[in-house]
Amino acid sequence: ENVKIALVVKSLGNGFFDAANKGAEEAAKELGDVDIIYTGPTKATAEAQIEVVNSLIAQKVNAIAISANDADALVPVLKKAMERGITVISWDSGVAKEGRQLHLNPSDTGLIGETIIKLAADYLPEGGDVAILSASSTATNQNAWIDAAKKVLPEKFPKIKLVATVYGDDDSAKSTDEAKGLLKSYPNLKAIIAPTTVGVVAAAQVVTDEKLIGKVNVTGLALPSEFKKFIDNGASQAVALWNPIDLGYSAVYLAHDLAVKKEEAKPGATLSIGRVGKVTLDDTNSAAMAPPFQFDKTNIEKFSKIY
Amino acid sequence: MKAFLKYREIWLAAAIIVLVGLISTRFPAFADPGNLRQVFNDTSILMILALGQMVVILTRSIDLSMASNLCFSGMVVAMLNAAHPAIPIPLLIVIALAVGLVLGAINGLLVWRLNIPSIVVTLGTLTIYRGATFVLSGGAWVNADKMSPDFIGFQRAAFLGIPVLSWIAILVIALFFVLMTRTALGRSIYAIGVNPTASVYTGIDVGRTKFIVFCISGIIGGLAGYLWISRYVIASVEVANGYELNIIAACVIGGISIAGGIGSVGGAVLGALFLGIISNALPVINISPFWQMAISGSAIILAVVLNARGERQQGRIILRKVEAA
Amino acid sequence: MDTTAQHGTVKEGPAASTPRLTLSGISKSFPGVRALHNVSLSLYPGQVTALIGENGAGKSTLVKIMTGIYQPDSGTISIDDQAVALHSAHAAFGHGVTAIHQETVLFDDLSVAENIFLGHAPRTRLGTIDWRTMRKDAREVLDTMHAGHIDADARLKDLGIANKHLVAVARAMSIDAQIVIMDEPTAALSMKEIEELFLLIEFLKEEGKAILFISHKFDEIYRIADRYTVFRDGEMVGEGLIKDAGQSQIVRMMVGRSVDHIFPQRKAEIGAPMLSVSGLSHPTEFNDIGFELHKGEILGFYGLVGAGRSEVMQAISGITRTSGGTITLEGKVIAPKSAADSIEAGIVYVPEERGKQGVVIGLPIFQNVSLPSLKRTSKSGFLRLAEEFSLARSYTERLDLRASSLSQDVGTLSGGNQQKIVIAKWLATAPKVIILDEPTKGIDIGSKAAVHGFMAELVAQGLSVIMVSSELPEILGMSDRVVVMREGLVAAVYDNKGLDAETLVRTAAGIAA
Amino acid sequence: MTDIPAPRHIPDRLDKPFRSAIFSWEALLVVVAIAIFAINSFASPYFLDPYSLSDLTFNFTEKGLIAFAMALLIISGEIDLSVAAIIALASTMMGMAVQAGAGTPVLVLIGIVVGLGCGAFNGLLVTRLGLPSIVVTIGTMSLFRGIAFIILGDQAYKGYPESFAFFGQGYVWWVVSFELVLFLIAAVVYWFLLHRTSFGRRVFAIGNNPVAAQFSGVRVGRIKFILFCLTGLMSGIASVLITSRLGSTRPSIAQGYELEVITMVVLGGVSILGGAGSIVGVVLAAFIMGLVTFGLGLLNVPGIVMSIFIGLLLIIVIALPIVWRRLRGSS
Ligand SMILES: Nc1ncnc2c1ncn2[C@@H]1O[C@H](COP(=O)(O)OP(=O)(O)OP(=O)(O)O)[C@@H](O)[C@H]1O
Ligand SMILES: Nc1ncnc2c1ncn2[C@@H]1O[C@H](COP(=O)(O)OP(=O)(O)OP(=O)(O)O)[C@@H](O)[C@H]1O
Ligand SMILES: [Mg+2]
Ligand SMILES: [Mg+2]
Repeated sequence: ENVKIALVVKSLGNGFFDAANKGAEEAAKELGDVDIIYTGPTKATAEAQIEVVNSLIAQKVNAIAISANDADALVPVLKKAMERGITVISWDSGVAKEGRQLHLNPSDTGLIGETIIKLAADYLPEGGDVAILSASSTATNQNAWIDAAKKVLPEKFPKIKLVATVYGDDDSAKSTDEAKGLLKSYPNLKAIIAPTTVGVVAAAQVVTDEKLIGKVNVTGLALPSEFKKFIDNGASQAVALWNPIDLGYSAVYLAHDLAVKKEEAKPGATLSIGRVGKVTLDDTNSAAMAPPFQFDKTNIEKFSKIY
Repeated sequence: MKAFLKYREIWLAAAIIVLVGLISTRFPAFADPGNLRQVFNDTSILMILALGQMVVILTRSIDLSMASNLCFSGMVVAMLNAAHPAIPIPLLIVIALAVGLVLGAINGLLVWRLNIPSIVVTLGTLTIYRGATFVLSGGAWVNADKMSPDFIGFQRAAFLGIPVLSWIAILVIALFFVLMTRTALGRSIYAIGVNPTASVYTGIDVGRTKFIVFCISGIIGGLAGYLWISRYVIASVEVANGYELNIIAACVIGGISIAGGIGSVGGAVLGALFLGIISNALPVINISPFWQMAISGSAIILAVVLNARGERQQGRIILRKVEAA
Repeated sequence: MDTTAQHGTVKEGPAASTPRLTLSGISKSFPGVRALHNVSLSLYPGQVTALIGENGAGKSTLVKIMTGIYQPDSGTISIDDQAVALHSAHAAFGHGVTAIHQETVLFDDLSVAENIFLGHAPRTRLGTIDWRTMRKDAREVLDTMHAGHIDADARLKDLGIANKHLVAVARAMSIDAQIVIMDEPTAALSMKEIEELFLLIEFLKEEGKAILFISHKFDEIYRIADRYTVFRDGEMVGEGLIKDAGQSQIVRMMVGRSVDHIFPQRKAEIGAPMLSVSGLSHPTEFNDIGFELHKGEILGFYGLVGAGRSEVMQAISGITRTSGGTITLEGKVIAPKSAADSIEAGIVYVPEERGKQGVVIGLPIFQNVSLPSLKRTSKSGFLRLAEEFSLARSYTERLDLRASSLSQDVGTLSGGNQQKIVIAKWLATAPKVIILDEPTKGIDIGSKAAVHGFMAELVAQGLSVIMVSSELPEILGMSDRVVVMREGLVAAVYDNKGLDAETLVRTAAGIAA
Repeated sequence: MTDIPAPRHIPDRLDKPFRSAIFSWEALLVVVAIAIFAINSFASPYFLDPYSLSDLTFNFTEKGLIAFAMALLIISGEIDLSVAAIIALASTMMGMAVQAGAGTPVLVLIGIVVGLGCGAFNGLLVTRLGLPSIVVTIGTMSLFRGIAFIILGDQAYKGYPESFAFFGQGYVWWVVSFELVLFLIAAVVYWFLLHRTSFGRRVFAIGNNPVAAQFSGVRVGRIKFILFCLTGLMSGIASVLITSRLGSTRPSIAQGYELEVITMVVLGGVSILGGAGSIVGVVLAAFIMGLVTFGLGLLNVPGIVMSIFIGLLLIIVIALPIVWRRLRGSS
């Protein structure tokens, strides 16, 4: 009997997660005895994700690897899953410590926070006003990155002034409105930082529409395939992201190792993630996969064909 | 009564002016003609949708499926555009209208032929149409990347200094104005709302008129589908999720009576504009976005209270001396 | 216009020419009810045919078939000897059939002109509605009807009820219909408006229209009709020229027995004051209303429609808020804030608009009857069905209700039978004072007698009754005293001894004697 | 006096209980429920498992609790679209109380009282000012959730006491959850209230003809107010359950629940126009919706595709009796 590993995502249809699924399938093939169940709600809410997890528990899957819509709300149901003998890990967007055996960060939180500011600062030698357009106000990972960014600002980028943080809820219409509001309220705005693949596209489109290319730089985390256009037209100088394929691959690899090889997830443990390398768990049982990777005019063409 | 109706719209217009005034005390540039033009443009889609919803509400029905229709039609044209960028935009718009019409006609047929209350029918199709979008697209999004420059650029092109999107809204407003005040269909729509039984006795085919009304809101949904997708340059299953309530809220603020028969094109447009201004203004006057929801909620409640005040019947006056006084 | 008609002489119509409209073998059933069975009817140009029958005989159903609202199960309709199919109200118009229906059915929020022309408005060359021509035409139609005082631009809801009826007639005229049907057009009108309506009917006769006139009032029928057709239980049981038939003959056909409607004789045993009202006022509807009602008394309230009688009664029963005045019941001042309060205190109001205020369509008969008495039929909030059934049975059977079971939806009853339910439900609360607003509006002669008999019984048991009525014979026949209201004020109070109709009409209309 | 012949006897009811039971709405729902249950058991080997069946109930218990009160409200001719927003606001208030160190009993009390308060607010607007409820509650829906957003912003409340977890996660006996028990108790209570008390009778009367009901001595305003309060109360209770089940509060909690609750009520045969409906129907509809979503979930069908099934089910189940009547009528 094959090992059933469920890859639960925040919402279906998102190109980022579809890419992660590719990686998951790749890992499954490599591991041989694994069936992947790629699932998630269509609307990115915790309640909907709980129903999905409940049905996975009923199907007696061997492992659940989840990118959570809410760090806390999913804890009870994931605990129940663990009680029924299911291996639970979180990846990408984490779950509080009690609700999973380990969490795989796509990258180091502090590093991401620093990177998104650096992406803006690199093109603002004189400094200036920047604003953040985030996803939903409840998104765990975005909030962690923004906190990290705020922390490094005073020491490393004293000339950069963060004037506002707004939320587009990963909804393109809302993100568009918020981006427009930013441009109106802060006429001196030099950059919009959107650490979310939906928000960054919306912001870049707004900057293009308002003919502010060259005046306002859009940056943040973006999928090259979705974002190439805005690097090409100059609305954005550079964005960053990690490789979602690797992320999906690693998540499945870890879940498999915990479920089948009965590896133990404990602080300090070092676990293998196949072709991607090795990770070491910190004292919250979290690990970071790889540093974020930067895309600009020089390489976007190539990567837009991959993910 | 005619004068009274105008009265109501004048009130709403006054409220809007006051609102703009208040905002410009905190953010002077808001009242610039250029900015107001942009607010109009930003609100165009909501205005168009509110007009489509208005004709439905006037007949004592409701269309909860408009946002889902928008989502589905938008996805169809986005996918078509992605697959065949050569299809000219006018043809795509016609396709969007046609798809919207079909979805509207399904609602209309169920309401007309099976006599199911419209709120039930459209509560059902609300989820069905959105689900169908998922099935159609396999859940995948269509991104800016896959859309042709014309697809995105059409509504942004300026004509006489005003974007095409705004022109489309103006055209739709004009069409609805003629429809509601100058055509037999428009008058039948009012009559049905005022008194459905009397309408039957008057020879109006109530069922068929409701069918037509749903077709209209369907077409509007289709049009808004294209406009929405090309404006926000992403087509996904979540497009305009929950937006049906904004559309209804715009109608309500515009003084369209949910009990049917009362309301006007001007009201719907102003109602949409009111909501548009609020959502436009909040970010610029530095009110935390978290206040936005509570503020628009309060605005809706206030508008209903005021409208109800206006609608409240004076009662017929029997006493001479009161009449004289 | 022929002035002789105004004096109530019936002209011999054009000698039984060919009928304009003929119905033959029409049958129509509703689930569980055979409303019409193989009925026939002919309407002749320039003649008024009266359609007569008990409540539920099928009159309104026939009207709806003739106007395309219902489709008959079988039978044929021909107009000018041509068989026609009336699929919809629109098709009926096309064949020149128009109706003023039993319930006033027009559009309150639309203008008078639009009410007249909705569905056949004049168009511009572009095909859009020509508002200017429409207003002009509306004014013309109203003028030809001597109703020029009605403003074509006014909203219908701002008109008085009589004027609304005139608008309904104007609509019928504007369609240039050859066949005009009027289903109880006088039920909501008082003397003055009825006279105006009769003038109009005469006018229509002159124009050669074929008219069907439905009414339960024999004086009207004898006044205006040329021919009659009688229905009983959905079948046609007689027809002929009205001048050849006596009233008792027609009534016998109608109910299958003889009914001689004489108002019940009562020994006036009027006791102590029961209810006294003084200074009762309302900002817009009435002012300084005062009267006294005694135990065992029937107090009539007369006035023209719109005089404000109903509003006063609704204020006494807590439905309308007052701006001043006191109500005293058995020496205790009461201030009911809702119908519930007044019912508890022992005053019940039987409203006049049965469809809107009286019956709860959608609920079965027994639940309608028990609704105001739920406190008595239930026990600490829990329902007791047996109590409800027995309560409903005792009152409906006394009123000779025609229904197949007590669990039948009241919506399936005819108008008159619904009225019986309305009366039954408030009687069942065992009140001290009962206010009946137009209690016999739209009910047939047999049931009318039953209601009157019942009222007599009630006062004999020591109840006090207020009867609001616009029917003079009823007022004169039943009341001990009569309060006349005019424009929101009490115009006079008369003792009903040797009181004559003329005094009442003059007082109500404000014409000095 | 006129001779009135002996009164005709009118029977209580025309006896067709068997026929009417067979063609009743509830019977249709029972058939649908059994069919779906059977299909589920065939389609997935995991379905017929006590733990699965127990988990299944969580898909509808909270919404179902609100649906009972909503059913009464809709029967009376009103509607409440703000129920999900009430959940969010009540949950937020509970979260604030937790921060202030409140214990479980206080939390439950706060959830219920806030729900009741929101319901009363809706009720006042509708009955006192005579506003249409659909519009009022579209407004309060934004207002209530908006307040939750103002308070919480991008934060979350957590740290609910251990004992608080029982309401949404606890089991009374074996696999029978506390939520399920509460749902069944509420079903019985509401059944009595609607079908066996004079209050329920008045609710039906109001839904069919509010004016006539008022003239008949029914205190229409008061009853509607009570119904809004009940709906708020049930939303408050649901809020306690959901908050306990999630163990945390976000302002976006329970988003979109209002339409699911209304779908449940309508599927249960309650007339959206008011005046008709039954609690048994609502219970069956709750089970059906739970069965459909859970069954399809076992097959890993995405939620949005399930919603197609729910939408179709809604329209088909409502259309069936109409089509059936028409077919019978024409033959
Ligand atoms: N829509 C309907 N559904 C079921 N039964 C109906 C319907 N309409 C009328 N009926 C029944 O048909 C019969 C005839 O009703 P109709 O309204 O034609 O009587 P009517 O002669 O106009 O009485 P009234 O003098 O009281 O107005 C009655 O028994 C009535 O209950
Ligand atoms: N302007 C109007 N518009 C609509 N309906 C009216 C109007 N005037 C009168 N009516 C209706 O006509 C009927 C009688 O009117 P109203 O109640 O004012 O008369 P009344 O003198 O109080 O009593 P009643 O005619 O009942 O004996 C009622 O059904 C009322 O609703
Ligand atoms: Mg009739
Ligand atoms: Mg009256």
